[in-house]
Amino acid sequence: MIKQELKNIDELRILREPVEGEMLVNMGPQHPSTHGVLNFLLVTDGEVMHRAVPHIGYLHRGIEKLAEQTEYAGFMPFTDRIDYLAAMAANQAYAMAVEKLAGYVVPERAEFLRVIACELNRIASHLVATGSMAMDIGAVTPFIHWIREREYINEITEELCGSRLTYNYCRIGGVSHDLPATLAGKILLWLDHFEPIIDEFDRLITHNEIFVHRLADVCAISAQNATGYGLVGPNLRASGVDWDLRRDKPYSVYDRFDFNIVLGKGFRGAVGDSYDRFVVRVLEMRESCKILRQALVALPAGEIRSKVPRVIKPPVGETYAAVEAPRGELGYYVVSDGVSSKPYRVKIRTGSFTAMSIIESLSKGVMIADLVAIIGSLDVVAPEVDR
Amino acid sequence: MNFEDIVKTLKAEFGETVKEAAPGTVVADPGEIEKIALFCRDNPLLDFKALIALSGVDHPGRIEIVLHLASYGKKHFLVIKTALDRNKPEISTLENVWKTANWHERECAELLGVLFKGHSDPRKLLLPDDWLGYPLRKDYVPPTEYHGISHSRHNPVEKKRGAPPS
Amino acid sequence: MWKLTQEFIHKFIPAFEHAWLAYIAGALVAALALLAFASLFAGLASYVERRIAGRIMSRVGPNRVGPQGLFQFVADGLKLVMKEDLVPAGADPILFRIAPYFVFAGMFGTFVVLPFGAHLVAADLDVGIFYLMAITSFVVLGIMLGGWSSNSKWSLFGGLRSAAQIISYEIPAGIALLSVAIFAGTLSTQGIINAQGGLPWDWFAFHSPFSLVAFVIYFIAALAEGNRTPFDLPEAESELVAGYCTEYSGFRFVVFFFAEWANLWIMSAISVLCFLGGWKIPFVNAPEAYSGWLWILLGFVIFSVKTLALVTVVMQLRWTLPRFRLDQMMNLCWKYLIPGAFAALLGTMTVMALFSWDSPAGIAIRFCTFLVGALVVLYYIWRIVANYRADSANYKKLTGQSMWYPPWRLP
Amino acid sequence: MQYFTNIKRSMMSVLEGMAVTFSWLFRRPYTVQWPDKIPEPLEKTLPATYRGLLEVDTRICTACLACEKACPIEVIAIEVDRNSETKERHIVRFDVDAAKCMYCGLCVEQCPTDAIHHTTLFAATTPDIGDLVLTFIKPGERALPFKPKDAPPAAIERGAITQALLDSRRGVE
Repeated sequence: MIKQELKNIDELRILREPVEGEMLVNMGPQHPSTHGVLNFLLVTDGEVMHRAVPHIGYLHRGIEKLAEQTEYAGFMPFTDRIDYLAAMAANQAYAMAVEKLAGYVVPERAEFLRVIACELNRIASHLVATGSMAMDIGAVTPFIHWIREREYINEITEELCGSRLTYNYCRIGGVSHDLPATLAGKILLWLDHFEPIIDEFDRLITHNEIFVHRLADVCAISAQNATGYGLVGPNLRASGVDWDLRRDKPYSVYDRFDFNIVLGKGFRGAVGDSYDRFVVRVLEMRESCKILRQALVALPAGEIRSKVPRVIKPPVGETYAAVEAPRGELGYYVVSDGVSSKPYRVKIRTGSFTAMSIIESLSKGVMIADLVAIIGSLDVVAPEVDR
Repeated sequence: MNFEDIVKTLKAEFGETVKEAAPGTVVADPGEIEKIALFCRDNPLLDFKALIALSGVDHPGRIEIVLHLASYGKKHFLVIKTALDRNKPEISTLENVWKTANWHERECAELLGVLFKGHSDPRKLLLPDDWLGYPLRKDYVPPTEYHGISHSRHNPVEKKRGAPPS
Repeated sequence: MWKLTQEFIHKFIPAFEHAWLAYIAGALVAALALLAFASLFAGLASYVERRIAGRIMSRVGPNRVGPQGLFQFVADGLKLVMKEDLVPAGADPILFRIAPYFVFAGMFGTFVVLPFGAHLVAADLDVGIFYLMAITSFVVLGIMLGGWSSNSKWSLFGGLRSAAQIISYEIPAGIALLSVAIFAGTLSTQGIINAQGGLPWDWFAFHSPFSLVAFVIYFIAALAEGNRTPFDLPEAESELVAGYCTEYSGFRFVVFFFAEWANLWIMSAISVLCFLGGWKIPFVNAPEAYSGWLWILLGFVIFSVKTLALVTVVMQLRWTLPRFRLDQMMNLCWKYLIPGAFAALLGTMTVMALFSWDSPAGIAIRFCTFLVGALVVLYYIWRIVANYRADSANYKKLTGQSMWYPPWRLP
Repeated sequence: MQYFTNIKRSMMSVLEGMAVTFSWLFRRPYTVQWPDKIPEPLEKTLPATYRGLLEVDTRICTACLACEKACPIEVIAIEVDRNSETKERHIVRFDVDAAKCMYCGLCVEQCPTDAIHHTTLFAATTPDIGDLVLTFIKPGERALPFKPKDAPPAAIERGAITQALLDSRRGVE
């Protein structure tokens, strides 16, 4: 019966013949806890899994092929769709790549506006990440509170750049809208409201004993293993590797702010376990609040876009520009042939792609409830994996 | 450790097979790639423990495999490029050097048709298993339908001079 | 109700000599009354829980069907009854259809013994609590059947998980009730209540610190038996979609749904009757006082107030705590609850042996355990006020409105 | 000893969590009960920069086709025919496919006279997806391209044109 189920895909050559007593369960594309459309073929023996074979590609839209058919400026709205939870980071990275390629200078105020929008976007993305992880473990209330806090951020970005989710706020050489006068005050007001709410969230979930036992020592990833599998962002820092693009490869105006990089210190168990990844994201939200306050104070006057021709034709060459997105390093490798106004090749490197690749090696002898916890803690977003 | 020292150590080890191209980029020939990769990762001076991205670019005469390496300890970066013949692109896999190369190579194989010799799991990653052709190649003609499901939708805002397939 | 109806019939129709007919009529009346009460409570409980859940999550909850959404449960019931209850392909037809009724029988059977007032009990069996423990095992049977027969791997997981959970949690529940039975000297529910006094420190829960531990352990075990939140592994939304009742739709799902909500009342009713002094009115201890209609009614009101308080605690738990993992749940039961329950049993027995009920030492122990309990509740209230105050100033600055919005003020 | 600290810690954290959720019971719910239980229609409360449905004021459109070139997915279709003898250009067709548009705002930036702009409308439900193609020039009509030196016509309230178009599609008079 099992072989008949997988007849056309040569799965069985990869999986060894399932031993008697093992069960092939499809944690299928429509499963409530896979963030987006992912499919795990679980080889389980009752609750304990022997192997979780991931199947991705359900959301593959071929954005890299699309990039080769749209102009440089026209491709900007597509970058929002790569990771709709961190649209701003994708915008900024693409804009930086093309600016470096074509040699445009971004005015000071535009850089600050990009940092402000990026940090707001990081808080919003971490809110969804930690909230949905708590929901996967079973606590429903924090998720709804976090979505309410995210509503405030959506309203702020609605006023800043016109859209709640797919900002399309960057332009090659600057930013599309200027910061309205009243908005700076509104952001500061929201920050004062938001910080005590994080403490309340900590009291409700982070220090909750059942939550801790569900996550501590679950799939601890060692630093060497994390670097080997190419983990980036909060997942990497939770394993103790001190690497953050905003400080180690300073881009934009991040070198003017002082914020510390949160590392996983094995808060309630091994270093790099799911609980560390969760706490690193919560602490990173506090850091982003600090950056936001400094950026709003130090916002210089000036114009927000430099003179850029309507149709951009950069010279021959290639660049790689990367940004510290909420899910880790989001990089664009743009190759131009100098002749056409469309990029010759755009390769997009995302954080969730490598985070997804580590799940298979972690899934030996893990329970199904823990697999749900790992997917939540690695904060994998399906469109970013498949592009 | 800036780019010149990296190139010097590489040249000391591999001689002329490693040539310096653009600033920050090194060109190596495909045969040596695995040894160079192992050397970059294990040499304490270079310490490139992380492969950031492995991308394939389809140029007219050749397919270029571009490796972006980063060292978290020493905080420096390197780009290694190798050119493969376009009709029979073959290169040895880097899976046992960096585990992340496994998925990057599977994606590059199915989108550009590069054969990674010795890869442990050469199934298709993103595309359906019975997809024909390599989509990212320049001469790729997208099929109009897949298993009876058509790809193109009638563009209601058609222009008189022939509506481009949306 | 049963005896009452029998006396009623004999009084009005004295010539009626078929005693067994009166017996059946009494049983029917009692059953229908209990069914009406249970279904009404199940519906209203589901509505109130969704309102409380809404307000806890700073949203509104159902308020469109009927005045303030009161008829939401009628709408849900009608929707489910009208839906086609399909049997999945490959499912075991007979077992699939029977399973919900097993669960319903197991759940509704316990209502026979539950008291509602001084004489308001369907049948005051003298094996009361023992009967309760026996009937709840029907529920396990129903859930496992449901899980196995719906021919889907996920439901199978759900069914097996709940079997493991309910069976293993019956042991601590049983031992905790054992200490109650020893204290009251009888197994019958009315007897247990009569053994406790009206004032809070006369309740069994505060009889001694050990009985307080027994109360907490029983409450946790009851949560597990009802598949309520920290233990809702069988229908864990995020893992098993809906566990054993994934494949059920239409009327069969109503039966599962009914069983889950009715269980809320049963769980807290048993806790109140065993530990919190049932329908005893605080300053009225003489047994003959409980004959007048007014006193029985007052007893019923006090009993339901205590039960509803516990029901709200259970509801609130659902929206606060995350879920256990399977092995953690078993670990909690076998390593923490069962030894705790045995210790509480030994403790209550020693306290009962050393200090009799009315001796000053006995009263003193009772009073200080009551103080401990009161302290915990006061700390809880103080924390609530602190949490509220921490955010209200900011909220006013941000939205200009005061944050105070009492739950009973429905939008 | 670890045994008892576990119990104490879990008791305290459960109590703490319960206190937080209970305190939420007394706080104001956040839901905006659109569309009926809100003081004023939502379109009014959205900020001016909101990128909602597109709207074209054909009176001030100079037919420069900048927006059509700027759009990455060809959502805008403009046809201008030149009258042979009077050398006059008329806009014969100006269609925006609101179903395919991704509201990115690239076209609005390129328009010199702000003829095409975003409104704060978002509720664009129509019986058939074909109705979402907003035809800003009635078939058979012709519009004269606007010359910058002409006097700008009276400004209309934003969103009026598109709302009228959508209402006509939905049979609302």
